[in-house]
Formats: sequence, C-alpha cells, structure tokens
Amino acid sequence: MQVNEYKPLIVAFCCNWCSYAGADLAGNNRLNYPADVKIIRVPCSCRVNPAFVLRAYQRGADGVLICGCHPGDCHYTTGNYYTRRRMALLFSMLSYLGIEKERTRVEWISAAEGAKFAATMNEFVKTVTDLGKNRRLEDLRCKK
Amino acid sequence: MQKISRFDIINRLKDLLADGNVDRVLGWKKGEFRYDVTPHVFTSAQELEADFVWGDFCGANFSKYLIKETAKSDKKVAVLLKPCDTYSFNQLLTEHRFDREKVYAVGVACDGMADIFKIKKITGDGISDIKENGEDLDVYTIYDEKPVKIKKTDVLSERCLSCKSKKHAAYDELLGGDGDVLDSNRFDEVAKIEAMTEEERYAFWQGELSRCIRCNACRDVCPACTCEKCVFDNPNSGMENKSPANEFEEKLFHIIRAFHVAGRCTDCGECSRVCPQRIPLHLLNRKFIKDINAFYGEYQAGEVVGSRAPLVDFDKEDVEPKNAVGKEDK
Amino acid sequence: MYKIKISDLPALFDKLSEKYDVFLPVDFDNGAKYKKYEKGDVLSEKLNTVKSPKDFFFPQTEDMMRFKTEGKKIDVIDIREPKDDFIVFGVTECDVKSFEVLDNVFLSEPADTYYAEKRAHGVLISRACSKPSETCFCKTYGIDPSEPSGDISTWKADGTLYLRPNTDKGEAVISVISGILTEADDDEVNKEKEKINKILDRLPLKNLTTEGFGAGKTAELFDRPEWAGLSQSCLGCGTCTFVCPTCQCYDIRDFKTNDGVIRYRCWDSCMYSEFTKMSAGQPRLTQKERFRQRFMHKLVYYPENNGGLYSCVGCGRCLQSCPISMNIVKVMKALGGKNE
Amino acid sequence: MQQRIGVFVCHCGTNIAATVDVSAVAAALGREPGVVFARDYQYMCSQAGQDMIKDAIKEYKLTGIVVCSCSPRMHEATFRKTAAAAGINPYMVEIANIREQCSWIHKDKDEGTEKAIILGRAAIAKVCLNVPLTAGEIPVTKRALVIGGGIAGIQTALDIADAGFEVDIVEKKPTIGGKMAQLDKTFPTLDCAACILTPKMVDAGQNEKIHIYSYSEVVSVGGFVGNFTVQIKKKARYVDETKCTGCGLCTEKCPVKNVPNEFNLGMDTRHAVYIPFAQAVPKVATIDPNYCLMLKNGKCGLCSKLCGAGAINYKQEDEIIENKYGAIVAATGYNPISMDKFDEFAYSQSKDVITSLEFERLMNAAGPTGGVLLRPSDNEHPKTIVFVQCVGSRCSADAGKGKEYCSKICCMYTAKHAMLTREKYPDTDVYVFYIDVRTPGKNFDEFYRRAAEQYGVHYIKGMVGKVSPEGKKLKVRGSDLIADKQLHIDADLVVLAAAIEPDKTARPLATMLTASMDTNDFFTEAHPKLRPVESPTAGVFLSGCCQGPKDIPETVAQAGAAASKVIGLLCHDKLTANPCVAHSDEWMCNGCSSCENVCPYHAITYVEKEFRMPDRTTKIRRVASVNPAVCQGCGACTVACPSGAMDLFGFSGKQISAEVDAICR
Amino acid sequence: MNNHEALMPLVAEIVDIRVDTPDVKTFTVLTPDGKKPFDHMPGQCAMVSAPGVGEAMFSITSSPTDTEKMEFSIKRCGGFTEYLHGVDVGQQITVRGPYGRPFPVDTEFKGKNLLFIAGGIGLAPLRSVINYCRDKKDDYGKIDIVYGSRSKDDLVDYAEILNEWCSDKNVNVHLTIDREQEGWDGHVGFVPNYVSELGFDTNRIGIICGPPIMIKFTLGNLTKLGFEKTQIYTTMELRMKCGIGKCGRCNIGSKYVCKDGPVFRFDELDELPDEY
Repeated sequence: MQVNEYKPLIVAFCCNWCSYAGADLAGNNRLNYPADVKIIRVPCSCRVNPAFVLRAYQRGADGVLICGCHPGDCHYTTGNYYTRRRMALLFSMLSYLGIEKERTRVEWISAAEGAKFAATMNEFVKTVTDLGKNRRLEDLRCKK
Repeated sequence: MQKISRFDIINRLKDLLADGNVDRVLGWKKGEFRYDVTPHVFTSAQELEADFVWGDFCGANFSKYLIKETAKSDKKVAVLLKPCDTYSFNQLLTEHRFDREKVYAVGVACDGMADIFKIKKITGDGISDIKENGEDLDVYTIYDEKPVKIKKTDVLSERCLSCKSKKHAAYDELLGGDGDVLDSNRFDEVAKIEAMTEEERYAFWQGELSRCIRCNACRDVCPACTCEKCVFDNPNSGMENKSPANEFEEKLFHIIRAFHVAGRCTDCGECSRVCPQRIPLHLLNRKFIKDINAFYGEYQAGEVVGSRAPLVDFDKEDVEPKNAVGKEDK
Repeated sequence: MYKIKISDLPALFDKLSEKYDVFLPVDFDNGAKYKKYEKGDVLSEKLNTVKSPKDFFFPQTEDMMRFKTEGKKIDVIDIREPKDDFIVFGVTECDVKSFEVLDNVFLSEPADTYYAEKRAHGVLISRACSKPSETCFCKTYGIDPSEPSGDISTWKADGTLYLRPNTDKGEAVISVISGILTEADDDEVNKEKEKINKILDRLPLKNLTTEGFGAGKTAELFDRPEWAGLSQSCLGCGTCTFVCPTCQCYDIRDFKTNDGVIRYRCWDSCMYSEFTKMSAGQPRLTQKERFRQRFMHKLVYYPENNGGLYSCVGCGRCLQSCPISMNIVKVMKALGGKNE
Repeated sequence: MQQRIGVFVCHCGTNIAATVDVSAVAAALGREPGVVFARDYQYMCSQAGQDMIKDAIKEYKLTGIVVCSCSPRMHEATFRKTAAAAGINPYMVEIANIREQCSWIHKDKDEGTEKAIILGRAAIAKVCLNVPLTAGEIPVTKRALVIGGGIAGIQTALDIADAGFEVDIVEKKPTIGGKMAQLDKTFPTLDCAACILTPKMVDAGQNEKIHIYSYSEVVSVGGFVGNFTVQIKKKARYVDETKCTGCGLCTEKCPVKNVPNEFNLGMDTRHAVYIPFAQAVPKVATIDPNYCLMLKNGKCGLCSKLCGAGAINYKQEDEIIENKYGAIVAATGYNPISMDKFDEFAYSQSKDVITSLEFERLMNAAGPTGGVLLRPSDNEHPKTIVFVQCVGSRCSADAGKGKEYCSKICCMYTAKHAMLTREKYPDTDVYVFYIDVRTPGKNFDEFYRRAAEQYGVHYIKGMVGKVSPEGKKLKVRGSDLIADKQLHIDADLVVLAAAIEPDKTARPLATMLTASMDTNDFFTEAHPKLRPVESPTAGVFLSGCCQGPKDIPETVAQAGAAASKVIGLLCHDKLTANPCVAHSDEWMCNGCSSCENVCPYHAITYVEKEFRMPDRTTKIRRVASVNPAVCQGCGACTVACPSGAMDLFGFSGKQISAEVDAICR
Repeated sequence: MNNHEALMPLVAEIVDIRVDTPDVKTFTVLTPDGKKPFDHMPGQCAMVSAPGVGEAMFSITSSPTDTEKMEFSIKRCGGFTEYLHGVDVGQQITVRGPYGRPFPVDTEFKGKNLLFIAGGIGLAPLRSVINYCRDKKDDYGKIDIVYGSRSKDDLVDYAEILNEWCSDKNVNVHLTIDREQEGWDGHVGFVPNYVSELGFDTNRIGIICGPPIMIKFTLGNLTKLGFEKTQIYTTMELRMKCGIGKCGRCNIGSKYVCKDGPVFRFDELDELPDEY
C-alpha cells in the first residue's frame, strides 16, 4: 500500500489590492509554494468574518491565513486595522479554547512582496504540516 | 441581607406611580418558592404590595426588557436596576436600543445575589422556605424541622463573588445609596484557564461546551444580544443552526456569540446564571474583556453612554495578532 | 422481587454492561447527567438529570439519511446502523411516564421508525423517588413515584436495592444478573413506599390539580386575559422545551457535507419565534401566542387527542431551569380551577 | 433562481496548459452542479475566445460564466464586457485564477490540475450566488489636482489645461520647477535645462486654467474618483502674493545674509527673504521664518518698509483651502539619497566630495560659482576628477544601505558631466568608475561613446573602495576589473552619482490617497505594463519619478500620458460607480451604529423609518442606510454588524462561504 | 400509507414539465424505473424535496385514477419552488407520502352534486378530486366548477379545462377572470361574486380552495345562498414539516394539518383556535 503523505489544506483570504496582487506577483516571478494553499479573494482583509475562518475549519481546512495590506497602507485606509483587532481577539479566543494557535494567522503582504508571499506560504504550510490534521475544530459530518 | 428593604422600595415605587411620573414598574415578582422570582411589569400599588419581592434571589437584569417595554407606550416606565444592570442599561443606550426619555431608572443597592444551585448543593432538594437572617440564610427543607444555616457569602452567585462594581453607572434616583467600583478579581478564573496547557484548555472547554443543549437561554437573556434576528436563526446568514449537532457546532455558536458581543458585553453574568447546564459562559465573554483590556487599554462597556466599542475602533500601533495570542498578561 | 446490596451495585453494572450499553445518572459538578457506565461510576442520588432520558430515544440531533447527488441523479442512503440493546437505569417514575406521552405521538400510525427502533431496544429500569424535590408535582397527574413502572422497578431501602421485573424485556435483563441477585419479599419495599408517600404529603405543590384543564377546554382557556401577564417576561428561549421529558417538536434540516447532504432532525421549540414562521406569514405573532401554544398543548390539545392524558409529568425540570422562573405550575395556578 | 453556468478554461498558450491539464479541468468542472457548458481554449481573451464565450452564452442560455484563466486583475474587466455584449449582466462573471496562482507556481502537472479544478469549483460556487448588479452613476468634478510642480507636474498640468479643464498645482517649495530647474545641461542633446524648462514654467504661471499653490502642501484627501475633497495648506510666506511684483528689492536689502541656499544645495547663501532663482514662478518673495529677525524676535521690519507694493505681511498665517477635484495626479518627484551611510567616499569629511546634483550647480552659470568649475574647498580648478557611479544604486538587499534598484539616469548624466568637463577644461583628467554602463535610449550609447572615445574620459570598470582626504588631495582607491589591478588616483574632486529615491512626502501622501506603494516608496501602478500611469486607486494618476526613476523625456512622456488619462476621466459628466457596495437589510438592522463607526468613507447614515410590522402596526425604527455612491466596498461594516444585516454585493457572506465550502470539499 | 418508512423519501424523476402560467409549472414525476411513486386519494399531499435545497408539502394534483404517473402543480414563490422552476426534465427529486386526510370522495361526496370553487393556484389541489369524480361519474351527481384567476394567462390547467372538463356532459365549468382582457369573452369578475351570480341551490357539496380572502368571501356568499358549513370543504397547506403529525409545526389546537387535514370541513375549522 502506498503511504499517503499528509497534505494540509490551507485557505488564504487575500485582500484584492495588496496580498492578492502579491500572490499574482509571486506567480509572475514563478516563485514556488505548495498547491495546498488555496486563495479566496476578498476586497479587503476586513471583509473576513470570523465565521468564514471557523467555516473553513468546519469544512476541513487545517490552516487559515488572512492576508492584507500592511497597516497604514490599506486601500480603504483603515480596513486592516479592524482586521488586526478582530483577528487578535478571535485567535486569542481560539487559543483559549485549546485550538492550536499556529493554525490561524494574519500576514501583511503588499502588492510588491511576491517573494514574501511565497516565503510566507512555504513557511505556513510547513508549520501546519508539522501540526498535523485539524482535529479540534473539525466537523465530522464533513469528512469524506 | 440587602441594604434596602422591600418595604422601602415598595413605598418609593408607590409614590412614583401615585405622582403619575410613571404608569408601570418593571420589578421582581414572587414565585412558588423563595428563589423562583420572575420579572414582571407592575401597574398598581396593590399589585406591588401583593407580589413585589426584593431579596437575595432578584438576579434578573431588566435592561433588555426596556426595548420591548418602552415601545409599548409613551408613558414612562420605572425600572429597578442593580449596579451591574446599569452597565447594560448604558450599553443599550449607546446602541440606540431604547428611548431614555421613556424610562425612570431607580438604582437599588445590591449586596450580591445568592445562587440556589449552590444552596441545594449544601441542603439537597426539597427546599420549603428560605429566610434571610442577618448575614445568614436559614434554609428549611421538607425533610427537617430545623433550618440549615448557611452563610450568604458561601452561596453567593459566581458573578457576585467577583462583582466589578457596586456603583451605579446610570440612574434617575438611587435607593440604598451608591457603592464603589471594585477592584475585582474577576479575571482570575480566566487567567487560570490561560495558564493551562493547550490540551488542558481544549479538554476543559470540550467538557463544558459538550453539555450545551442550544436552548438559546444565554442568547435570549443577554442584554447585548438584541439583534432583530440572530444570525443563527437567519437562513441567509450562512450560519443558521439550531442544534448542537456535534462538537464543532457547540463551539461555533459560543465563539460567534462571544465575538458578536465582544466589546459590548458588560459582564453582567446573566448568561451563566440562566444556563440550565451551568456552563460558565461568562468565562468566554470575560476572556474577550480581559484581552481587550490587555491589548487596547482598559475598557468597560456601559460605563459611559456613547463610548466607542473597541472592535469598532483601532489604534495605528495596535498589537499584531501573532504577538497578542498567548501573551494576554503583558 | 430481587435484591442486591447497594455496595454490590458496581458488580451489577459490570455484569449488565457485558451485554448491554448501560446508562445511568452520574453526579457531575454541574448537576446529574446520564452517562454510559464505566467502571467506577456511581449512581447519582439526584432526582432529576438536567436533560431527561428522552434523549436516548429521541436525541436532540439525529441524522436520518444521506443523499448523494451526481448530475441530476439522487441516491438516498439509509445511514442507520443496527441498534444494540441498551439499558437506561434509574429513571424516575415521572420520566418513565413521559414515554407514554411520547409513544402516543411517535408510535401512532404512521409510526416514527427512528423512535420505534430505539424504544424496541431500550430497557427502562426505574427507581422509586425516596427524596422528592420541592419542584415535584407528579401526583397532580396521578403518577405515583413510590410505585415506579418501566421494564424493571427498583427501590432503594436500607442499603439494599430491590428490583422487580415488569416486562419480558425486564425479565431478560434479570436473567443476565440473576447470579448476583437474591430473591426478596415485598416488606422492605412496602415500608419504603409508605415512607415516600408521607414525604409526598409534605411537598409544597401537593395540592396542585388539573382542574379546569383537559379535553374540550380550548374555548374556555384560549382567550383568557391572564396569558398576557404570564407570558410578558418570557424570553422565547427553548430551555423549558429542551429539558422537558415530553416535548417532542422537531425540525428537519439538511446539512451539506463534503460528501452529499445529510438530512437530520433536531429538537425544535414552539417557544421560538421562527417555529411557525413561513413565507406566507406568522400565525403566532407574539410571544404570548407561542407561550400559550406550549401550555395549551400540554394541558388541553394533547389530552384531547390522547384520552385525557396530559403532556406533562410533573418532573419539575422547567421549574428549575427557566431563566425567568415562569413555568407550568404558575400557569396552572393562574388559569386553573381550584388552585389557590 | 437555478443558474446555468458556463465554464471556460484558458490555456494561455502554454502558460497554463504546460502545468495544468486544461481539458481535464474543463471536464471535471463540467460535472459540477449548475454547470451546463464547459470548454477549454487556447486564448480565452482573444477575439475568438471571447466570441466562443458569447456564442455559448446565447446557445446554452447561460446565466453566469466562470473563466479559468489569468488573474482577475488582468482580464476580469475584459470578460465582464464579453458577458455584457452577450446579454448577461457583467457581474455574473467570476474568474478562477489558474495562472498566477496555480500554473506559474506549481511544477507538478497533477498537482496543478487538481488545484485548478478546486479553484474553478470555488468560482462556480460563487457565481451560482452572484446577482446581477447595476452600476450607479456618480458626477465628476471637472477639475484636476497635480501634486508636485516639477517638470512632471508642470507638463501634466499644461496638458490638462490645454484640453480645457481647470487644474491646480500644489508645490511645497516657493516656486515650481523642481529638480530640472537645478540642472545645467540635459543629456544627450546638451541643451540648457533652464532654456527648455522656464518657458513651460511661465506658461503654467500664466495659463488661465492653471492655478498654482506654491509653498503649499496637501494635508488631507477625502472622497473618491470624480469627487475628491482635498485640503491644501498654504504655508504663510509673509508676502502677499497678489501684491508682490517680484522686484527683488527686499531680497537684496535683507540684513540676514547667511542662510544656506537650498537651491544651490547649500553651496552658497541667500537672504532671509528670498526668491529661489531668477525665473521662479510665481515670482514672489518668501520670508524664511527661521531666519527673519522680525518674525523671530520682532525687530527689523526692513523689508516691509522697503516694499513699495506693501506686500510684506508678518501676520500672515497658514491657510487651509478646501477644493473639490475629479482626479489627482501624484508628481512628487525624487531626491538623491543621503550620503550619510557611505562613509567610504568621505562625503562628510571633505567638501570636495560632492554629489552629481551639486556638480550640476557648480557647472551652472546661475550656480554658486557662476558656472566656473571650482573646488568647493579652495575655489581652485580641479585637475583630476573621479566620478563614482552607482553610489547607493543596485545595492544588495543585505548591504544595509542603498537601494536595490538601478537609478537609471546616472550613467547618462555622468557621461554628460565628464564630457562637459573635458570640453570646458581639456587639461582635466576625468575618471569614471562604473559597474556597468547602461545606455538604452535614443542616442544614448552614441553619447556615452563620444565621452569615452572623443573626449578621452577614462572609463574604469570597477568600484571605488575608499576615498581618503590627504592634504589638498583625495586619495581614491579603486579596482580596475578589466585590467585586474588596484588603482590609486590622487583626485582633486570626487563626484558621487547618488541613487535617487522618492521624495519623503510621497509616503504620507500615498496614505491620504489610499494609493499603494512598493517597498521602495515608489507608487505602484494599476498594472505595470498596461496601466503604467494609473495608480490602483481610481482617479489617482502617476507622473514622473514618484512612480520610478526616469529621465526628462520619459517624465514628460508619462506626464502627457497621465494628463490624457485625467482628461479621459474629466470628459465624462458621470462615472459608473462600483456596484460591489455594502447594503443593509433594514428589517434586520437593529440600529446599533457599529457599521457607521467603522466606515472609512462615512457612507453609512442612520435614518428613522416607518415600518409596517407583521402584526399590521407601524413602528419607527432607526436603521442603517448605505450611500452606494460613497461606499467603496471594503466590507468593514459587514463584519462589524452583529446581526448580519450588512452584506456586500459581489462578496456576500454566502458567496465567500460557498467558496470556502468548495475549496474544502 | 405505503409499505415504506414514513420519513424516508423515494427518489423520483421529473419526466415532464408543463408551463401552465407565468408562475405555475406542472411537474410529472415517476420513480427511476418509470412507475408512479405511490398511490393516493384525492386531496392528499406529498413531501417533495431536493436534498440541500429544501423540502415542502404539495398537493398531488393528478387523480388517483391516473395509475401511470403523479403530478404536482407548483407556483413559484421563493426558496425551494424557485429551485424547482429552474430544473430541467430528467432532474431527480425525492418524494414521500401520501400524507393527510383526503376528501371524503367515497363517503360524504358519494351520490352528491359537487360544486368546486377555486381561485388561482387553488385549482391545483382540487384537480385531483375533479378528475377522480369525472372518472367515476356514476358515483356522483352534477359537477359544477367555478374557477377564476387574475387573467386568462393565470388560469391553471386551461387546456385541460377546455378540452376535457368542458366536454364532459355532467360537468359545468364557469370561468371568470378579475379584469377585462383582450381575447376573453367569458365572465369577468371576482370568484365570490360570480358564485352569488350563478346562485347555486344547496343540494350539493361545496369545495373551496384559493387565497384566504377569496375563501372568506366565497364562504360568506355560500352561506347567504343557504349552504351550511357542514356541507362545505376546503383544503389548507401550511408549515408542515414531518407530514405525519409528530413534529408539531402544523399543530392548530388539537389538530395537525398534515395528518388531520389538509382537508377540513368548515364546521371543523370553527372549532380550532384562530392560529392559521
């Protein structure tokens, strides 16, 4: 029998103006990162509702990233400041409930930081791979 | 023993009704037993005389009822508010949930409320009467002629043990005088959980939340949960959910609920009081309060009407999530 | 009649759990709760578990079937697994009687096979209530807590547990444990019954009657002005319905999984504002109507359809759990015939 | 409504097809619920590809389409137009990015194909929940703002004004002109910078359509494309611009004479009241409050007494002016980087180590030496001059100093400087140390070769390691990589070709404009190739070196391009608004104001509205109302709203949740 | 009840979709092997569902006498019906049933004259009875059908009415539309008024179905004509979930619409609290 290597499932919410463009730039520059990362485009990181993060875990994600413009550079001026507060509290709560805090993360990646985007994804996939499958926030009904 | 007597309160309320300042009073109504007190709208002096109670079991926070009550008529309603209730009162005003002009707020001094569950842990079931006796409670059961003497401080409800304030944040008039904001130990429990290992925390909450029966009592009693329609009842929210189908949904409900009231929760403790499964839900809300204080500076929801809640505010120098999580004490 | 020393109960549970899944009320920090027996678990002395044993037969959430779709095709998959025999131990008489109420609904034609199968496999071992609570009012409905029914009745007296099988299912269980039981006569049990009956006379709600309620009272009760006052503080939560051993409303919902759709049912509450809402409107507009529905159903509509049987067994759970301490006793006293 | 979705998978030549099995993707996506048509094709964005989409929409009565192709930032607009042309709402289009975020980053074809299918599935899940959106219209203020009055700003303003639109220039210095005004000659034609610039300055100053706010700064920007509201701070210059005739009497008589003259980079002095240079526009004096005796301690007042026009006004205060604009052009220019971190070149130790811009002033007839090349230390003619190129340019990221990019103009101006020196002073030895000489441009390489071959400039491939002042000489130690030897040159003057960087004011301005910047603080373009003069923020355009290093002709060309984009915008009476805006379900809104608090655009207001309740009573409720013309669609309110009454068109909670589900399936 | 689990649905396939009006379609369904899913009596309902989309109760509009197929006429009114209106032939759905008390066609209706009164989509639940009675015409007396809609285009089953019902000897069809319309030379006016105008004698059983307001006025007008509530029937469809009288949703007083209804006699409805 072939041993299946564990491949994590990562959902990355990327803001349209910076991080999504950063991801595009990583592509333009052919910078590799694992296919485990799937990107969802949102107008701004502040569009990311904590419910989306939980939903991703429910549905089987092993890690969730929220990527936005650097604080101060938000296309909408202040959106990512709210993201920062919301996610700091959400992540703190998840950790409080005993959910591995390394699974969820906020990263600020500008449109010019293709290399950072790729590097971040590589590193995050490794972190989540090391953590293993998400068991504490999964919904068994969603398993295949 | 509460500082102010039932008698004094009734007299004042009767005056208010007689003066025509108000045409009804939101107060506590006696039940079958000493401890099953029900919120009630009293409309006459006779009704007050007959059924109004004030004592160690008047835990219910009336603030949320004001939304419905003020919409009923143009006349003022008098409401009795314990110090902790006044924070909810202010928070609701901040969120434009009722018309202040239609309310006459009577602050009552509070000495803490007793927890019937704690009493029963000592006496067992079969309570026939509870009498206040100075600092003690005399609890009579059908199994014994003689009462069980209990120190009230031993059966104080959890939220009163870590009372944040004896000072009223809002009132039109005070009965029994005002107290001080207390240097409370209310974050100790949270800190204890934070100090656990990740596995322990997971096991702790798994155990607590697995009891949830999703009766929505916590939500429906919560003065911060005043949505016209809760996202969990709304098929269009993508979050609609009715039952704690599994561990995930148990957590989802409580995480989202805590998040939705984060920065708005005044820590009144009603959620834990009403939970039929006695899940310490306030420890979720309190975690957010503690974090908000640690990350963004001290903030007490409902302390000042019109204050901007921390989650709809920001500072350019706010802590990064990765530097925040797990470092709440710094 | 058989007996076994209380101190030997662990042996009894061990023996039973060789053949059955045994569930018994166990004390937890936050109240008693039914738990699958594991070595070392001790039978709770508490009268009421927070959640009633109806959960074993009509679980709060129950997956019913799975649908797989491909293109325009649908496949319906029955996902039920064969149910093993199980024992619910230590059920108080009020809770035992609650199954009569539920059976009338779920087993009447067309039968609810999900419930029926569990009932077929479940064994109820009841217990006499030696220490009723102030919130108990089973007597109101003619239920005798000193004379419990179920598949096996048990009494605790003087350090001994007495067991009496009532049904074939009960006999089958006894035969599993007969090796550790001894035969007994009724004397101790009768004494215990007497003791219990004396206590019942001291209960504060002993005089509560159903007078004024029952079949045919709809017109009389429906428009009573008291409903407004009684319901005015109701939060509209589902606590009373979810702790109630006889409430049986449910919702059927679909959940989209990564592999098809699961159709499940879950407890619902007539107290919820969403309960009767539909695209065409909401026939019970305010909490008053919803509150009234719950109590009218328990005290009038249900008896009308079920030969006068009330859909309340007086277990008192709602008296203990309601966030605002409004409950069926207060309703009966306000609207009933001779109550105060 | 049951959707009928068409899926179009693009090969993008081999860009996608090489690492993604496009036909397998089309086949897999064709089986998704709701999909009634799925096909792959060579180039979806080609005319033939678009026609295929249009035909499929009509033939299969598609209600929505998914294009699996390059980034939506590339071609979303293209395919929306295609959809609209075929009669479906342009917002019923979703793009699955299987090039930038899939084929280009993955090498394994199976992996790429699998991911492409998942991304496609997410797009299908989303489009099934798309709703047709109609863009609203917003009026356009027919006036532009140009920030920065250098050659980029001036040219942009002139071109916009030429098309008949009002345009304002905000310049932080007392005069427009910028860096070009400080230059001597320009490469490769060697014509005089002032001779070609000053007529444009005069034109700008005299053009009726152009208003110059000199000695002014932008302090706040609100609004959005077509409707910006900008506050401009006019700094107090203590001279009434409307009265000052620019006669210059005050600037000659002012008793404070020792103020370092910034126009000559501090190589000479000016008075406390000054006009930066003779051709300044506006030609109006400015009093420097840091030096003016009257302003500092209330004693003097000489200029006021002398001024026949009575223009001096010591009581003048900063003034905030608020104007409305339809478009904004950033033309904030550049500066040479500070030489502080380049101690090896002894810039701070010796007056005779100068930057190229300082060299420009030394060669300029209006400069501190009247155009005679003299060493700053002793005013002697330098006999040996060493030019060092790439000082701070093309540094490695871990050098801890300098810039990674090439400053682009240094090779050419150094060649110019070397050539001019040899022409004026043939007895001077000129060495140029270079890493590479980069001369792509019309007549550039010819120019460089002339310097090296005809003018005898010594070009040395190599870097200067150290410059040490010894007596009157500067010992220059460098390496000659071609001869493979170390060189020691005793130089009289060392000229550093300092890297150029964006002006420091650009970063705060970008924040105000909500325009993005790269890590070097250059403004980013909406697209590096296809939209090089637009910023990603609608209505904000880029001109000159604020976008990246460039020479004068490139700057002028870009200025014209930016102007034409502005003109194109201002030509419209109305703009189509972004329909992906927030909207509130009034029945669910509980009036808590959370959304109002987080909205960066003040697009949300609360209104008291009468509602007919289910029980047929009426109730006044306080509910949120979104102004769709002002909302920019960030979505902050949707998360702030606890009841979920706020949602965002185009990115609704349900749509994003559906994407999550599809990805995790 | 067929020999099947009460809550376990059958898979059925939509084999034909007929567009009746702009917002009503009639779906013909068969099991995947081409049979009628189950037998029923006129007036009974079935739960139709698309997994993950929704489940709802609909009247079976085909007659029990049609042994080949089952039909549902469904009006588009949001949610699940929206979905159904978007599907193509060949789409599978699930059905379970039959549910509820049928019209008493074999008891009270037997040998009687019948007066069917329907408004709009209200004809759909009655079509099953009408066709049943037509097919067994010897068992019943004269049949009158008063049917009205907003316009000619909103008349459900129009072709069948013209081609089949109207040509039946013992059937009298009275059509009306609310407002004048080009190409309509029939009666114009509201159904309740038309019923009064037609002035039926009371020697018949009335069966009404339509919008609540129409039912209310028709009932009043029939009473004026001398009808007793005991001889008028209606059928309701509301908030049913389980279909077998257990989930509690359709409970009104002591009745469950899904089990004790959906067919009610008006005197029975009078007994119920006004919560529908």
